[in-house]
Amino acid sequence: MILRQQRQSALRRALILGAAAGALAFGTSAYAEETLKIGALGVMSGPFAGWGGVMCQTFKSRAGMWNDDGGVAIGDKTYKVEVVCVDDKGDPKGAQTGAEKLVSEGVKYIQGPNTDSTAESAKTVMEANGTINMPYAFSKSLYKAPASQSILGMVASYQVGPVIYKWLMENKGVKKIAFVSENNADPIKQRDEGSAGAKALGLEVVSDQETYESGTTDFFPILTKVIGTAPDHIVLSGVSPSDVGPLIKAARELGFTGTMSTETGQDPKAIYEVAGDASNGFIAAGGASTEAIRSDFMVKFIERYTKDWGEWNDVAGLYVYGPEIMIQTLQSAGPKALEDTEVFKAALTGFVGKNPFLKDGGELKYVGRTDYGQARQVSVPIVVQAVENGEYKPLFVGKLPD
Amino acid sequence: MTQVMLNALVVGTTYALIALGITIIFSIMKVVNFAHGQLYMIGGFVVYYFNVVFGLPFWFGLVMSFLIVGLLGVAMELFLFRPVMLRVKREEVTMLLAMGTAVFLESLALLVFGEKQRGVPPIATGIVELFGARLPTGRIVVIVVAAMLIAALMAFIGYTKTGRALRAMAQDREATALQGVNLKWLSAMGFGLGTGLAGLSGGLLVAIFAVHTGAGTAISIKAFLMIMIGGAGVLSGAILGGFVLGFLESVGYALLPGSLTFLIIFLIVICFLIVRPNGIMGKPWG
Amino acid sequence: MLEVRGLTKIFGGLTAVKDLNFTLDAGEILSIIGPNGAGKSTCFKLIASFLNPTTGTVRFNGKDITGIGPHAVARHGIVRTFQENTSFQDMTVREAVLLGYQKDCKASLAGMIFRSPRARRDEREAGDYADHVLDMLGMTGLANTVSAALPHGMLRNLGIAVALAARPKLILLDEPFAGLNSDETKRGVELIRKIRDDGVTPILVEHDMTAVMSVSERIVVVSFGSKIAEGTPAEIQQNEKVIEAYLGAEDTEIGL
Amino acid sequence: MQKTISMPNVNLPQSVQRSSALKPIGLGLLIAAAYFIAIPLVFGANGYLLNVFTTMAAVSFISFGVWLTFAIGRINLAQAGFALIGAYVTAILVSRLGVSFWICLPLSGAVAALLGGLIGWPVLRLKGVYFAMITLCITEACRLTALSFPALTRGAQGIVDLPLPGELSLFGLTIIPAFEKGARLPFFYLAGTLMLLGLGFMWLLDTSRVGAVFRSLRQNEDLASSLGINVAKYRVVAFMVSCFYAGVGGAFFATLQQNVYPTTFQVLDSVYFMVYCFVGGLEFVIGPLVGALVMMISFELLHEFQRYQTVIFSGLMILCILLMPNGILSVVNRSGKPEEATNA
Repeated sequence: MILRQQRQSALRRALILGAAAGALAFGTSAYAEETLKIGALGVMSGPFAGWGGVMCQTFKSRAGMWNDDGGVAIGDKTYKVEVVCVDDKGDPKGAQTGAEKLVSEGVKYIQGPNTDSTAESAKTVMEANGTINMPYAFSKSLYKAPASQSILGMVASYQVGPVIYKWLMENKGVKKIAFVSENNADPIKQRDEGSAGAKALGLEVVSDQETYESGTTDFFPILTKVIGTAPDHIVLSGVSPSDVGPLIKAARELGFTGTMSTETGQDPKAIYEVAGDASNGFIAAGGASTEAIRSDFMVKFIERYTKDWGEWNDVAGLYVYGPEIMIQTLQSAGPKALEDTEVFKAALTGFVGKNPFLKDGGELKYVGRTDYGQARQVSVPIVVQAVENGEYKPLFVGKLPD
Repeated sequence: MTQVMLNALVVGTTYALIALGITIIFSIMKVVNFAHGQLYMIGGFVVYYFNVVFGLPFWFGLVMSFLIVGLLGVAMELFLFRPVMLRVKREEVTMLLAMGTAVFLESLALLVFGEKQRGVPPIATGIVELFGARLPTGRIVVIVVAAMLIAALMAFIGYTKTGRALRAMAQDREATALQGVNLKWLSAMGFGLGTGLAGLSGGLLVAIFAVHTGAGTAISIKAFLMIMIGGAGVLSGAILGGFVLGFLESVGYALLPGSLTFLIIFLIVICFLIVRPNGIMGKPWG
Repeated sequence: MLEVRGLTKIFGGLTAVKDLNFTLDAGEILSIIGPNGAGKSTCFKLIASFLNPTTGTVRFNGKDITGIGPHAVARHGIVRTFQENTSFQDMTVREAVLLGYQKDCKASLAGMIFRSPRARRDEREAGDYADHVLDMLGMTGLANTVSAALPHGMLRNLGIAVALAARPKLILLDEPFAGLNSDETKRGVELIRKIRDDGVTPILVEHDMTAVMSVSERIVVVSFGSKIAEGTPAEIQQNEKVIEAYLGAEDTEIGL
Repeated sequence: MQKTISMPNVNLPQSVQRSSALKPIGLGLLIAAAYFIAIPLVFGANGYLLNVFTTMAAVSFISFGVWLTFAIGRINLAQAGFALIGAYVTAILVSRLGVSFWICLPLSGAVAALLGGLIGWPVLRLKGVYFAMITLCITEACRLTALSFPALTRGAQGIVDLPLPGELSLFGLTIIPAFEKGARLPFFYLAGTLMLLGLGFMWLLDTSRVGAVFRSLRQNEDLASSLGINVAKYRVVAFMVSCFYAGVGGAFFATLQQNVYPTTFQVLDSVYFMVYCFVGGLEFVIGPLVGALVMMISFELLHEFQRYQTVIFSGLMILCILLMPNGILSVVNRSGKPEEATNA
């Protein structure tokens, strides 16, 4: 089953390449109607291309759905959504230039960037030009006053972590916990916050200083030491999608029998492909694409994404919340917000929208008062799920603090 | 500790295999192939496509990874490096060319292969317990194959006519040309052999690790570290360098906090090179 | 002027130079000869401080200059040339010769960069001296030719010119006649005399016996790192030990 | 056996004087006019283009340092490491001690130069790939050090929300007014000034006797030392100047972005600094500037191609090396003359 799907996806990818090349030659055809230009700024090349690449693709697919429905109605007018993706190469210099580029093209609303250093650099531009952005980075200074232009588009690791740990304590009897992360700014920060959260819950943190270098192929050496501390649970903090499968596999091969988790979204199929049955039971925070909880609309989005990009990536189910709430808020704030983001920001506090991705529906709103002192976070549901044969099975759905 | 030593052995063997390809190219062409890691990555994807997508046996994919990436290397030598090397004033330009190739291959791979990490079904299942340490059977198969490949390569370089010609070329191009050896063909072949080894190691290791399009640069940097430690351009040095780095990494992770391990490895390498600029086995080179 | 006492150099287990003693007076043309691998070049490197001797001393005008580093030795007035056709290949002949004057420049680093009056005076003096050297070597016409484009013989001369531009008191010429034809050798011999007459004392390491015999005033013969004879050319030609050493080494000599 | 190189004619008219070929002072004025007058006039209000040029100018400033180490024959991949050091010096002093940016800027350069001198002294004995590798290790070591000592650098947290440069005054006289939030022109002018000063100093240095000494080191260190040139001293000087450029540039970027992370400058940045030198042409002082300009502008122009941007960009780069292996300027300089192969 998986096999055939992948074969198709490989062929499809080749077709897309050809088609895209053709489209380039003809140029993008645009109707002479109002367009709403929205940006996606993130790392789309190099080792971390997955982060920004999926973000951009998600946004484009969602925009395609809006446009197929005739566009987005804001006030009296209907707008086609045009997504401009800018690659910052994961470089702070590039993030700043990219943000300036989007601003100069008249873009007022931007998704991304994807790391702390790039988001902080883009912030200088966002704040100065009154541009709204939704970084997928967890640095608190982005969302706390005096900063006001950034909205966290997903659940921060320090918010997911304790929720998962608490559940583990109650349901799996976890007492000793260990943290492993890549030796890089973002993951280390998430590890430190996760570790602090675990300690606050009364867990015994047996190891939280072990890191591996970016690009490590063999995780036996580092995990040997971590497993040597006999944890009940191992957290892979801020783990890059490319490392999660090999890490799980190595831990199991070394005889680790406890549970494992990460706070960030991961694609279960990719994990299963690398780690096989060893990945069963791996816990991750995800989007709402799990069969048990997803709505028909989510299914439609998955189909659309798969059609556009060849293969579904579960992380897209997380990234899709950003554009969704952004457009819904724009609709509620009215056409003035298209020019003036102060109107948009004013609308944040009272905004209540629909969550179209969950079967049970529910509200979408802006939270974050607890963590940032102002409503600068999307109330993405904390869907905690476990991998089972390449699919996610939801464990529970948590809620963000207000 | 048995586990640590076993880890070191596995890591060292895989590193040695990775380092061999880059050192061959360096010794015969004096080119530091910055695209080595990207070629390794492509090798992994070749095996993935043959094995998982097309459903062919792993070993067939492995042979193909050597052939395809090797041919890619021959093409690189013929159409990129040779014309440039004929006209440059400074040899360093080849380094730049290799870097450009690396970025090109990586971004192309991202378009063609996508952003996800890939793995193949295990080539062997089960785990062997050895003095309290655990060694998955898959790893045993891989390191045995890797060791055989290294031995085969050493035999090829040491005892065949082509191998000897390659060695001679590494020592003195002009003298080799005077012996009636066709240098053009030989250097393209040597380059292809080096890149083929990169592909082969990527293809073999995908069986126990995984591969994704962004893996290249980190692999390249580690490969440089290995050949610097062992001595650039010397085959035995590359193997030794691979094992030394493998041991440093495994033992370092076991004894030090993870975040300091590579900082200390880098400092050791810096100090070591200051004392022994040509590595453990290296010959002086300008 | 130069005084070499008990000079010994051991590489690993191999003794390249063993207890070498000789002295040199200003204005004298001395040659060091010996079969291949006798340690002549090592001896040069030891004097010019490119190598540190295992034991022994080198004194120059009464000062101990053993192992003080090549640039420091040069500052004392000893400059060597190189066996191979060594030069700054991307520089023009004049640029290379100007560089020889570097050690006599008195301007500070910043002064040189920001063109202080002192630096400009240095530059004028260097220019004058370079022209003088080029004139002496008959290379004025080649002043603006890039070194890499020079023919073999001229490249050798450039090496000497660059060394002379450093205004040495003692010049160590490492095989100045190797690879030259007989005409060029003849001119080379003239040149060495001219250099001496200009106030620079030359020492040669050389294989070309004809040239050595005609130019040298005194010869030191080394074999297997040790001095086996010393004397005027006529004395050396008669010396049994020397003949024996050369005969014994004939085979290797042919392979040169 | 004697290897002989046959040279057909000796008196090739090859006396292309380094300085007269490009008419340097006029060219410098032209660059200054183009940068300080033409660009703001044409793109004045466009923050994006100003930012591109600001980044370009500052990046080429840092690359001048790499160029100088090329001049002494060393492939320097440590530049990003020293830029990171400069960035942290400024960030720490500004955020913790409230030191003025205008003091931090040269101070960062000085600290980087000092550290460069200490590290450079032993390391510069290495050549070729070995030096390239060891400097690559230095860049990585700098990143890991920044990560591993949070007491000083705040580690993974990064130092964020750095203030903008304040007023620079002398005896109560305002020389440079305080920078305003979001204003692109002050940074644009500052970067341009740095670039021109950096270029001017490089040119003075390259055409001076010191420049000739540096070139002699690249071509033959043994010969240079036999002439009484203190090779070790000169190469450390070159490396320190290079590190100074890196430190100042790093301080500039820390302030421009108002934050520093261990990832602010990485190996890839080192590689790009080097690439700019190559692409422009290693024989020309202005090479890094030309290289940075061409590469960065073409990358920005390729944004249109979205997903294909990097592929096309690197493809063009390879093509550029194939067509102009000695850099863009080698073509300009030799216009009309056939390129001779000096390195057969």
